[in-house]
Formats: sequence, structure tokens, C-alpha cells
Amino acid sequence: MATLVSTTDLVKEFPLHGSLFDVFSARRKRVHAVDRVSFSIAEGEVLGLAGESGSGKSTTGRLLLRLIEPTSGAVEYRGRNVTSFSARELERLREKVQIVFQDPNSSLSPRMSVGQAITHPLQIHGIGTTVERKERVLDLMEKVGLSPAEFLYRKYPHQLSGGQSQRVVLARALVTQPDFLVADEPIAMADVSVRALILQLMRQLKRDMGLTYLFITHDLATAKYLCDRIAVMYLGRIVELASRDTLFSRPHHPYTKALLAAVPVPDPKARRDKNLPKGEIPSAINPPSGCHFHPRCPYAVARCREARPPLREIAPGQFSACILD
Amino acid sequence: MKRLFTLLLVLGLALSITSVWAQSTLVYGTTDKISDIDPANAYDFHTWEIFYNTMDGLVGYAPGGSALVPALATSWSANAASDQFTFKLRKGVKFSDGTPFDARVVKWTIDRNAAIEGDPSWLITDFVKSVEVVDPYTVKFILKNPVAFFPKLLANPPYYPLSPNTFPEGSKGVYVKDPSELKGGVLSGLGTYTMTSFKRDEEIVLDYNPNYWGKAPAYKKVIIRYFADATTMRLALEKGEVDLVYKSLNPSDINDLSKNSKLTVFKNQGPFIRYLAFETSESVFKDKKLRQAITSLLNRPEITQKVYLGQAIPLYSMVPNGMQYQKTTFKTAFGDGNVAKAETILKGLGYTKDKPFTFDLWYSPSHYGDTEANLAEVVKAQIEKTPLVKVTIKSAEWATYKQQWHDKQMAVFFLGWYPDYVDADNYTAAFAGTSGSIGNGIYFSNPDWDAMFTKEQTSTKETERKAVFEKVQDLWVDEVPTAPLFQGYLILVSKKSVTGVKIGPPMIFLYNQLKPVK
Amino acid sequence: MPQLEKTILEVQDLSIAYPITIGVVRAVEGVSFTLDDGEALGLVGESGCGKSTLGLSILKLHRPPGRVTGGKILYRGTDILSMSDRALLKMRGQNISMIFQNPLTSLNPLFTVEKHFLETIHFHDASMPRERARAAVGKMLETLGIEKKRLKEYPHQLSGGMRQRIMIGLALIMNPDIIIADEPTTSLDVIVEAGFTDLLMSLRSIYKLSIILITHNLGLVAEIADRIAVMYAGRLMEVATTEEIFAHPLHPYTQGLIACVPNILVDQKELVTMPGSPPDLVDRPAGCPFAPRCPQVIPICRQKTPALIQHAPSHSAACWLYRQKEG
Amino acid sequence: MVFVMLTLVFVVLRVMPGDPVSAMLGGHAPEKVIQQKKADLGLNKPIGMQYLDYMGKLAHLDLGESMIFKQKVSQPILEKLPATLELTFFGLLLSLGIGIPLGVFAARRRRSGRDYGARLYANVVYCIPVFWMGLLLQLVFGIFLGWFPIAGRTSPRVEVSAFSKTGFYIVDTLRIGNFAAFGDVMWHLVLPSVTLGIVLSGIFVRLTRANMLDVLKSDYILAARARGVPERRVVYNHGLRNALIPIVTMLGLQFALLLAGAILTESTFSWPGMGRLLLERIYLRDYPVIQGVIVVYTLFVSVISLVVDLLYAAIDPRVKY
Amino acid sequence: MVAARFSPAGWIAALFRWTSSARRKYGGEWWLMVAGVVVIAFILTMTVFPHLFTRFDPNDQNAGSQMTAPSSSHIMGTDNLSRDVWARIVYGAQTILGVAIAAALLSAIIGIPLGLLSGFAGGVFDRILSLIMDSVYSFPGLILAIAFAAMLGPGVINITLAVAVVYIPTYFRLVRGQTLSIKEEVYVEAARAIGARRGTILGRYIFPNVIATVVVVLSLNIADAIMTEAALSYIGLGLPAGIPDWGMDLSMGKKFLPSGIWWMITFPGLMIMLLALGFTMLGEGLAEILNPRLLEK
Repeated sequence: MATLVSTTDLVKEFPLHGSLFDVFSARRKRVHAVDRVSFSIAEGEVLGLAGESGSGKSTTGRLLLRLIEPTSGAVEYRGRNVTSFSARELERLREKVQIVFQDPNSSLSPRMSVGQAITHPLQIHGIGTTVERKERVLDLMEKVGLSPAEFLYRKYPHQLSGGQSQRVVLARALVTQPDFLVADEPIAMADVSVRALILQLMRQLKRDMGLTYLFITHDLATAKYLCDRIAVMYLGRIVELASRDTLFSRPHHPYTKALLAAVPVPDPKARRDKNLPKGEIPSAINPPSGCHFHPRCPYAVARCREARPPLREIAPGQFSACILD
Repeated sequence: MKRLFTLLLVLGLALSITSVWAQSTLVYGTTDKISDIDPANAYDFHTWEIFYNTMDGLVGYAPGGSALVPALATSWSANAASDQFTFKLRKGVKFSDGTPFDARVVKWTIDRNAAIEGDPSWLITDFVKSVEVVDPYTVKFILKNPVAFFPKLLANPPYYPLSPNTFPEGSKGVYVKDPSELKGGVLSGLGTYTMTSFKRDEEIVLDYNPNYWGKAPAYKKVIIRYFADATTMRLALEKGEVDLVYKSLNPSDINDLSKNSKLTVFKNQGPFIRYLAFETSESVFKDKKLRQAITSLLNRPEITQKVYLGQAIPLYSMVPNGMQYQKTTFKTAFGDGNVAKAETILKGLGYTKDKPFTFDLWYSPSHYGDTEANLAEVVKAQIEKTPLVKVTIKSAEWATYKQQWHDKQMAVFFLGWYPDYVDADNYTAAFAGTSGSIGNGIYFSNPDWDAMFTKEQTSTKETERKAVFEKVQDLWVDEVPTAPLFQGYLILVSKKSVTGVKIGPPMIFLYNQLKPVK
Repeated sequence: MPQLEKTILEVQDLSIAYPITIGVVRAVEGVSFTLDDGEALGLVGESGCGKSTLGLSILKLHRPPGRVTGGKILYRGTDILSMSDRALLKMRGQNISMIFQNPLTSLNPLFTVEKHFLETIHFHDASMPRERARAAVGKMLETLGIEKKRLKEYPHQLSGGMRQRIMIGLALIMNPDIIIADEPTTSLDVIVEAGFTDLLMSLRSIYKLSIILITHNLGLVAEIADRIAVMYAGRLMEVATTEEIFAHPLHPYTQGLIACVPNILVDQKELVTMPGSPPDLVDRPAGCPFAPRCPQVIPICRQKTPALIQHAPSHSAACWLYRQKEG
Repeated sequence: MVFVMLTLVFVVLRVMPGDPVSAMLGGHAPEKVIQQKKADLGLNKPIGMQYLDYMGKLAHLDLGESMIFKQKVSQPILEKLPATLELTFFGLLLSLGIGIPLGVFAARRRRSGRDYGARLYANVVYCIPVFWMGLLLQLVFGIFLGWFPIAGRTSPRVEVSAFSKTGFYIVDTLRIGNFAAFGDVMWHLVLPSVTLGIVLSGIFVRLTRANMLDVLKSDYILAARARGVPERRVVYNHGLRNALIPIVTMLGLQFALLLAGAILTESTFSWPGMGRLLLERIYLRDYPVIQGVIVVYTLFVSVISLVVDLLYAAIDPRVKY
Repeated sequence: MVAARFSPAGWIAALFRWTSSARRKYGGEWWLMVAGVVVIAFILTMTVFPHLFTRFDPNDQNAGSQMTAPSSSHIMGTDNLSRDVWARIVYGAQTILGVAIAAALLSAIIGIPLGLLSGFAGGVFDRILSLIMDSVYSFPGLILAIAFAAMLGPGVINITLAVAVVYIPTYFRLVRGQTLSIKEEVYVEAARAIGARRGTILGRYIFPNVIATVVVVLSLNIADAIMTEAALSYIGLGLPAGIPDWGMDLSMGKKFLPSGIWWMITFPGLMIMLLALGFTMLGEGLAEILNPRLLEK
């Protein structure tokens, strides 16, 4: 399969708004939100980006669309370097590359009706006539489960339920028929039963519309359900990247292992001993040296403290940033 | 809260009991303000009043009258041409700082005040060519032109001797802004009192000057309290917190206070007049017919009643009531509210109901007290009694007002006049003489009139002057460079316990005349 | 598993309503359950089902203008709802205490950790000398695995997991019998969540606690709870032991709920979904609240509200399907 | 901020019509003298130069000299400032004293009768023009009842020069132990500060209520209740203390309102403060004094916002400097 | 909506339906707003049809005798120039209301676009503008109005300008603040993600969300402007004589205070308060109604 989207050594640093004295110090403190991240997504594939809060997974998602500018590194879409796109090119790109955010309510302008919100991308990209647009929007609304579409078309976001809002957001992202969708924790805010519906819908849409996803999540269980391959991030770096089956059956990186062990399982018979890492995820302002995970890692050795471990292929298709075997 | 209230109540009570004031202290309230504490620059009534009491002149006015009497000069004489005056000075007089008073001091003072070129310096420089010390107690003034009334000028503060020792060295040509700049912090004068404390806009304390050459006053201390508004001053008087108030109560307050049995109201025609000034050179009122028309519409008794609640006197000549040479020509020529006459004139000029004569009437909202807006409204209503005129009222603060009349931006506006010296000349030449009328924004100039003014200014013959002034007043109703409106009262209200208030036409108020009675 | 020997808390037919400007929200309706000494009860439901209101009402802390419209809450036989204010203050924290969802906002930002503790001790035992109070706090911190220097710190200086541990410490400092944990881990990351679960379990045995765990997270209840009560639209749908619920869920809602959660241990081809959304609590129609979404709905479901009936030892459900079978 | 305001005011003043020099000189002054004076005062230079001159002087803390009266600008300001400070201090004290308790009272029962009552009070009081309030109080308590003096800082019989040193009459009278005068000074403060205090209390009722409502909704309030903390302590110790943080941060802005209110109060009660000074000198077009007063007001506001920042840092442990 | 077209009865019925449902929904806030609207409507009618309210001319100096207390012929008494106080109030409403509304609108027209641009564009432009606006804002507004009024001189237009200047920063800060926070909203990011240009984002996503707050502030602002206008007139910097004006009439009455002439100050002041209160209550009511987030709690 052809590569649709890829990143090479993507870096994003945020300057810190610290105290006055920082201005005088030689270098302003910076947060390394994303630290040399490289991956590629094949056409039709679902890549999962998993990690705890503060791991830089959402930032990575936004960098792919150039919603924020990368500090360095490149993003390629169909072999073209998105990072060097002009404003016009970027505008056109957004017909084909879309994103869905975590909180559907805040993703919709309170003063735009459902119909207006979904139609707007068509207007921006000059697709269709007014009549065609409405037809297309109503069609899509039915498809994503917003029915009766005619009725919901006039509604405003505060009149919708959480599940409906997320469907509106999905419809808006898909109305221009993109081929790549970044889904940034689309179900994190939803209720249990709604989650299942959205996941189901996303799976179905992928099949129907031939979509490629970058699926960002903190929940490995949903990642397992939806993704073909999964990348695990820790403090801005990818620590492990593998196909779903490999990752869940033969995780390599200690952090991946810890993450898998910590996931609560809705099965009383499956209560297990958890070999949990110590403490909590450290601040990204002053990350630990070497392997960021070493202070919490039960297997850490002296070498882990010294240098950043490279992401290496430890088995075909399985990459891990751990020096241990 | 309640406890605090009680506490305050007790404190207030204690205050009223403990403040037993010496009988010899007078608390005097006024809404006036003091300007510079130096006769070389001060040029306002209130500050001059302080000078009358803390300094003394070579000549003075008899208390309550307008006759000149000897003061620091025991006698004087003029040469035949009336352009040299010689004064014999009183001996053994000392300033409050101990400096002896002599002819040298007089010359020093006149020279200093002339050199500083302050606001009132024209009172010296327009008249005096030089001062000569004839001997230690004789001084001679040599004038530029003959001036019949010259001794009257010497009763004004710019001529009052100053003690040279009070002024710091090197202050030549600079006037004093604040007593603190003086040696000893006190302006040394020859008057009854010395100013011992000065807090601008709050209070001034005058204490008896033991070096004063005359009789000791009954009140050894006078505290002048400055009130921001008349209302407060009135209440303070009613509560007995001040003994005497002078300048300026509101008309409504005067009416109320007149009914108060504990108070005495001293009321006299004052030299202060109000008038409408026309810009006669370039504005619409260049045409004297229009000036006549507007003047005929004025209704003076209505103004004094409506706006001043009876506390002002209608005025029918620029020369005030009770003054020598007055001839009320406006009464005979226009009367009051003479709509018929106005309409005849206006129709003659082609104005109709549909094409009325329109103009802006200007006033300055605070310079003459807070009644100005009412004055303008009433005058507007009077003028608009005829449909042939439409008036728009406009106002500007004093600084702007002054600039606007200087720049001929106002066609007709309200003005008032306090005399520089009490003489009909100062009520006529000041408005219609070429130079005087520029200063008041009237820009009236007529060589015949100027000749008449020169004549009365240099003449010492009463009949000659009378003839000139009567002619001028006759001509005034034809030319109407200004339209007299009304004359103010001098009103001083005091407790019954204060007696001896004497204020004559020159408006000199001497505190040493006051006496407390039980 | 502790024996079900003594009932420590009993909720009888509790109803709570919120009058709002457009009507009355019936947040909790006719809920009855018991909690035994030393037992951990999981109260499971989606947002808006009334589980938080129920939890708060046990401390008589439901937010105004909500009021109890019927029922009783008996703590060791005494009705909490009719307690005096003074007795209530004593009971809160000392007999029953509570942990909240968001540990950052649940700590007063202006108070140090120590002040929170000392304040709590002071109001329950004013006579305790300050030194002894400090010692008790120190011991508690040790139990929680927190360094003592943290006492002088303010909440914003602590990490999320640390704050939640402080919250537990505050809840336990007066040695209560019951602890109500309202979504205690929702704001925590998975690994921290797992650590918190471990801590809670160990404290449970140390302090001989009864726990009411309010959550929407089926994984979490599966790990902690002995018994589970499933709530939907203000009503209890099913109550059973944890094993029973996961092995043989009776109520179609419970079945749906379990089936729609992705399970990391299983390979799911398709998730079961429940279309529709919970009913509006203002104008609730007659009948089973789940009826409009129920795949197995029968006519009676829309007419009469089913009661919670025991179908097996320690397994009750409110569903017409099983009443019919019996009947 | 000082810089911006000064520049603005400088420009405003220079385009203002009216000529301070001819206003100050009598009508007799010859043109030559007027020009001379203007040259002395630097008024004949281009505005840009005048501005630079002024700023240069200001940098040396020199406010210049009055154009109308021969005095340093700092002199009238130093004389009037204490009066304004005394008035605003008591006004603020009173408005906080009324506003905060009433706001808490309202917030504790949202949408109850007492809540609506307190809000009505807040709105009505806020909409009362300060000067009207002052006049009504004067009318009732000064004229009809005669309980309080309606103007000035002291009675005419109290000899100010006997104690005036700092200009803060409260301090001055106490310093020399003249309790009669102290009583008189306090007595005069009552109506003006009540006027100012009441009118401003409306804002603090609103502020306190809104912030208390927010705070009382927060989780730590619930958590404190759940730990058995008594209600009074929950409201005042947990609630009010947290609610005070935003109130304190807003205090800087409220202070501007207080100063504006003080001008009107001063004008109504003939209070010899900065506001009256400003008005008088505006009529006279006394540029240097007007500028000086603005400088002082701006400094005043800046100092207050600095104090507010420090206070904020002191009460909120989350803020660090 | 469509059905009710051309049918006044339909409109009224719809209005009635809306009001009754709103009344139930918002309770106290609703009555607050209604009270405000009633006061404003009353005074507004006064400005449009003054002759319906009084038979006297406000400038008629022979309406009665001087300073008579309220009576059946002069319900609010007469002033020192024998004018009817109530007639002055009725005609004076035009002045104060006109000035206040015009000033508030003017400052909104200037402040809103500046705030939008400044908040959206950011950078040096934003920093300089913000510095200026913040300085002006934190400075006592009345003092600024006084300075401007003194500069411009008395007059209706001038006083409007002087009042307007004071409130420009209010709108600027409000709109800029809102713009800044809305700019960070996810839906704006979403708009960028669908390829919307900056202008489109500003016009379709930010502006409509800002404008609701502006309406509330406008109403509260008019209340403030009313009091500022009255204050300027009161201290004599407002209007020249001849135009009936509440603030000026109030200050005219001041000097008759010790004579016990209470009606000359009481009634104009009361009207200022009522009018300001009307707009405040309208604003407060709108704030509660337009901000549904408040009601969820």
C-alpha cells in the first residue's frame, strides 16, 4: 500500500512564559512537546497514537495538519512536503485532510446551526451550488446517523446531545470527502454507550469512504478495537511502534508493558497483579536525561540514563526505543 | 455603628462647648479668592481688601464715604498744571518688621511696582513719570500728563508703601507669589493687621500689627475663611460659625437671611455693574440699529426680579446709580421690554417672522457666579418676545471667553465691571474709548468720543466734566456700544454682635472699624 | 470476600427531585439498596443517571435546590435525612466520608495540605491537642506514601495522583466506616489510576472500610467492587455481585453496557451498540425508562414501571422480562 | 500607563481653545506683555518641543509651575491630595463594609428573596448619581435635620493653621491631641464618605455576590462540607477567602470609579480636594496644574494596581513573583 | 415565522407566546428585564411625544410663580425662573437619552472593530493599542470626560463625543478579550482545519460569538453614559443654557437647597436614577438570558 502521510523528525517546542528573569538567561526554557517523531501511515490504514496526557500525541495530530507550525522536521502528504506549503496550498490541502477534536461541544460555534456548520466547508472550497450543497449535507447527515436530517439541520449545538454533536463534527470533517482524518480522542468525553456508537460509526465510515485515520487516544482498549498499527508516545517521543497484534501480544518497551497492565478490564475474573511503574509522568519542561522513562522503569540500568535510545526495529514491523532486549 | 454614632455625637457636642472664642476674634467668611500676595501683581477686589487692612496708603478714604482723607501723608498739594503732586509724610511710623517709613520707601515701592509690570502696574505707569525724594518726609510725583484725580489713585494698593527689607535680595523685577518667599514669611505693611498665616483657599489669619500708627482695632484677630460655595457660607453664618460674611451670597440666601432676627444685613448700592457688550466693528452688530433693537427688548426689572430675586438694581446708564454725572438715558430712550420699538427697527431692516434676525448670545458660566445661565435664559426669553429675533445661547469658560472676545468671535456677550477708580470716567471711557473698548471686546472707536474723554480726563472743572459725561450718555443710546443691565448691591451679613460695618462707594472695607457688642 | 453479615447503610425507596424553572427533574427515583460492613459496592451508570446525586444525598449534601421527596437513608439504623445539623456535621467525615472526581478542585487552593487535615480534625475533635493531631496526620501521610514535607505545600504544587491521595487521606483521617468515592479516577491517567486502585484496596483492608464506588468505568468496578448496582435514569436497573453481573447480566441495559465497552483482553470484531439516548428526566413517561432503547422491549415495558425484584440470591433486576418468566 | 495618559492629556490640553495667558492677565495688558509671558511660559514653542520639555522636567519629578498663580504645581497638589485621600479611604472602607457582607448574604441563597433584595439594592445604589445622593443627604441631614455639616473639612471656627502639618487632618489633630478638632474633622467626613461609600457599595455587592456564587459552586466547598466543616466556616473561611481573590484583582479598576465618584463628591460637598482643584484649573486653563493633577491621579491608580498585585500574591499561594 | 408574515395578530400572539415561555424559564431575571424595558419605554415615549405628558413649555418663564412647591397645577413645582419642573424633565429626557445612546453607540462603533482586529491580529499593533486602551480604561473615566468636555466646550455634540471617548476602551477590551479567548476555542481551530481564511474566521466564527456580550454591555453602558452625561452637566461642562437638561437643572437647584426648595433637586435626580436603572436592569436581564450556561446550574 502507498504511504499517504508521513512525518520525519517532527519537533515542536513551546516557549515557556516564565518569570521576568528568563529573558536574561541565555536560552528561554522550552517545552519539548514533540521530540523527533517519525512515522508513516499507509492509505486505508488506521494508525493509533496512544499515550498518557502530556505525551504530545495531540500536538502531533495538529502538526500533521499544520494547525500549529512545527519547530523542525517535515510532514509529507502524498509525497508533498506540507511544511513548505503556501497559505493557498494549505487551504486546498484542508479539503483532503481533516481533523476531529476531543470535545464536540466546543468544536462547534454556538452561533452556527448544524446545517450552517456542515455546509461551511463546502462554501469555503467552492463545492457545488447552494441546492447541491444542502442535498449533499442532508445526505451525509443521514449517513452519520443524524436523523431526521431535515429536523436537525436547523438546530443549534446547545440543542444537541453529546453523541449528536460528535456526529455533526464528523459530518463537517467528512463533507468535503477527505481521504485522511486525524481523530483526536473523539470519544474521550462521551458516555459509555455513545463511545461504542461513535467507534462503530468511524469504522463504518472508514470502510464506506475509504478513509485513512490517525487515531489519537489514551485508551489502549479502543485503540485495539480500531487500529491497524499503534504508536505509543511518552513525553514527546515514540517509544514503541508496532502492529496491533504484536503490540498487545508481545509488547517490548517497559512503558508499553506498564500501560497495558494498568488498563482496567471489565471482567472480575481478570484481576491481575500489576507491576506498576513508580510515580507519575514527569514534567516536560525538565525531562529526565537519556530514556525519559528511566526513573520509573523497573528494568532501568545505568546506560538508560546516558543517551536517548534510538527507535530500532526489534522484530519485523516492531520498533522500540528500549536498549534492553 | 450605633456606638460610633454616639461617640461622634458626643465629640461634636464637646466641640461646640469647648470652642469658646475670644471676643476679640472675628471670623469672616467669603467665597472670593486671594490671588497673588504682592500689590505689584494683585488686581482683584478681595486681595486688595486684604491690602487695605494690612497696608496703608499715603491717602485714604473716610470710612464709609468717598472723600479723600490724609493717611500716611499728612497733606499734599499740586502744581498749577496739575502734573506734579507733593506729599508730606507722617513721621515716626514703622512697618510691622520695624523698618522706618520715609520718602525713600515710597519711591522704592513705586519704582519696584512699575518695574515689575504686573497687572495693575498701568495704574502707575500710565500716569507717573517719576518719583522724587524731596527730603526724608517729602515725596514728589511727576506725572506724564495733568491728572486732576491723581490723589485718588494713591488710595490704591499699588501705591501702598512696602518694606524693602522684607524682599529677598535679587528679587528685583519679580513679584512674590507666596508669603513664604518673603523674609520672615510675612508681608510687612503699615496697616492695622499683619497676615500671620496663609493657606490658599482655606484660611488667612490677620493679627493686630502693634506697630500700626493709628488706633488699635477692637478685633485683634481676624480669621478669613474661604468658602467654596455660597450655600455653605450661608449655613455657617446661620449656625454662628462665622461672624460675618461678605461677597457673595446667593440672592435666595440673602432673602432668607434678611428674615433672620439674629443677623444684620448691610446693604448698599455697589459700584459693580453688568452690561451687554456688542462687538461693534465686524459682527452683525456693526449696525447700530440692531444694537438699538436688542436693547429695547431688554426688561431690566424682570431680570433683577427673576434672576436675582430682587437683589440687584436695574441700571439705565453705564454710570452707576448714585454716582456723580449719572443720566439714565436708557430709561427715556428705550424703557423696558419695548417690543414695539424693536419690531419697528427690525422690520425697517427687512427682518420678518419667517426670516428672523438670528444671533448667538454668549455667557460665561462661572466667572460671575452660577446665575449666569439663568441670566442668559431670561434675556433670551425677553429678546424672543418678538418673533423677529431668534437667539441661540452659547457659553464658554472664562479663559476661552476672554480669548473669544479678544478675537472678535462673539457678537454679543455678557460682561461685568468693577471700577479701577470710582469715577464716571472709568464707566465710560473704559468701554467706548478706543483703547478701553478693545480690552473689553467692544472694538468701538470714534474720534469725537475719544476727544471728549481726553477733555474730561484732563479737566479739573466740575461743570466741564459734567457737560461731557451727560453728552456721552446722551450719545450712548444712539450708538449703544454696550447696554447697561443692572447694578449689584454690596451685601454684608453679620451677627447682630458685630457693628461698625462701613463700606463706601470705593468699596473699601476696613476691619479696624468693626466693634463687638454684647 | 467479606461475609455479608451486617448491614451498615440502608437506602430505602429514595427519591430526589430538583425543581427548576421549567419543571421538576426527578434525579433519583425509588432507589433502595443496602451496604454491608466491609463491603465494596459499585454504583454504575452513565452521566446524568443520578448516581452522583445519590452519593451526595447519603451525606445529605445534594446540591440545592434538590430535595428528598421520599425515602430514608439509614446509617446503622438512624435516618440521616432526619438528623440534626449538628449530628450531620459530626457524621460527615467521621462516619461517612467522600472522595470526589477532581482532586485539584476539591482542595481549597488557599490552604496548605496540613491545614486541610488539621481543620478536619479540629471540627470533629476540638479537644485533640495540636501535637497529637499533627502526629495523626504524619501517620496518615506515611500510610499514603507521601513525604512529610508535602504538608506545607499548596494543592497546586502537587501532582494529580498525589492530590487524590491527599483526598483519600482527608476522607480517612477521622477513621470512618464508609467511604463514598465519586468517580475518583476519572481525571487520572491510566497508570496513576491503577496505582490509586491499589492504594484504595490496601486502605480498605487496613481501615476495614465499606466503600461505595460511583463510576461509569466498568473496568474499575470490576476490579474493586464486591457488588454492583446499575443505575439508569434515576432508577436502579440491576443489583448483583460483581461476578454475577459480568457473567449473567439480566437487564438488557446491563447487557448492553457490558457489551459496548472495548475490552483489551478480547478481540472484538464489532461492538454492541445501544442507539438513542437516556430520557429527559423532567417529563418522564410511564414504564421502564429504558424501554425506548431496549432491543427486547415488550408492550408492558411502556406502560408500567418494573420494580427491582430478586431473581437469585444476591441478584435483583428491574425488568419485565424476568417477572413474566416467573409469573 | 502614566506615560500614555500624560501624552493624551497633553494633547487634549493643547488643542483646547482658550488662552491661559490672556485669562490670567487683565484686559489692560498690552500685546507685548502677553507675548512676553507666553515666551516665559514656553507657550510659543511648537507643541512637540513643549511636550519634550515637559516630559524632561517630569523625569526629574518637576511638575512645573502654575500659569495662573505664581506657585509650584506641587504646592496645590500637596495641599489638596490629603483631603482626597481621607475621603476616598473612608469611602472605600464604607463601600467594602457594606458591599462584601451584603454580597455574601445574597450569594448564600441564590434567587431567594434576599438575593433579589440585595441585587436590587446594588442596582439602585449603583444608578444613583453620586452628586444627587450627596445633595439628598445634605438636604435631609444637613438642612432639614441639621445633624451634619454639609461642606468643607472643618468648621470655620476650627483654626486649621493650629494643627495642619501633613494635611491629613485626622492625623494632624490626633498628633497634637486636639480631640475637639478631631471630632470636628470626623464630623465633616460623615456625609461625603457615606455618599461615596453607599454609591460604590453597589459594585461590591455585585462583585462579591458573583464571585461567591462561583466559589460556592466549586468542589472544595462541597468537599469541605463532606468533611463535616461547619457551614459558617465553609462560607467565610473557604468561600469568602477564595472569592476575595477576584475581588481584590478588580479593586484596581473600582478605584478609578472611586476617584471619579470622589470628584463629584468633592464638588457637591465643597471638599477641598484634587477633584475640585482639577475643575477649577480646567476653567482657568492652568495647563501645568491640570497635567500635574492627572499625573497624580495616574500615579495613584498605578500605585493601587501595584498594591493590588502584591496583595494578590500575598493571598493567593498560586501566584509567585 | 413564515406563517405570521403580514399578520400583526400573529406577531402579537407569537410575541406573547415567547414572553410567557421566557417568563416561566427565567423567573426573576425576566421581571428585572421587564421593569427595565417599561422604564425605558416610558421615558422613550416622553422624548418622542413630550406634549402628551405636559401642557407647559419647558422654557416658559411664566408657567407659574417663582419656586412654588409641587401642587396640582405644577406636579413637581416650579423653578427659580418660574418654569414648570415636570415640563423641564419631560423635554430634558431628549437631551440625556439622546446623548447617552449616541455616545454608547459611537464608542461601540469605534471600539468593537478595533478590539476585534487587535485581538485577532495580535503583535505590535495589538500591544500598542492595548497599552493605550488599558491606560485609558484604568484611569477614572469621568476625569477624562471632563478633560474632553472642557476641550470641546459645551454643546450636545461635544458632550456626546466626550462621553463616547470614555467608553471606547470598554468595548475594545471586552471585544479584544472575547476575541482572544474565542480565538483559542476549538471551533476556531476547527474552522482553520476546514480551510477557512482569516477573514472568514473573524466574520463567521468570532464576531457572532462576540456580539451577544456586546448587546449586554451596550445596555449597561448606556446606563453609565447617562450618569456621565448628568455628571458633566452637573459640574457645568455639559450644555449651554437654554436646552432643558436634567443634570444642569439639578445643579441649578443646588443653590436653593438651604432655602428648603427640595423639588428642584429631587425630581431631576430621581429621573436620572430611574433611567440609568432601566438600562441596568435591562442589561442584567439580558446577561442572564443570553448566557444560557448560567442557567444550567
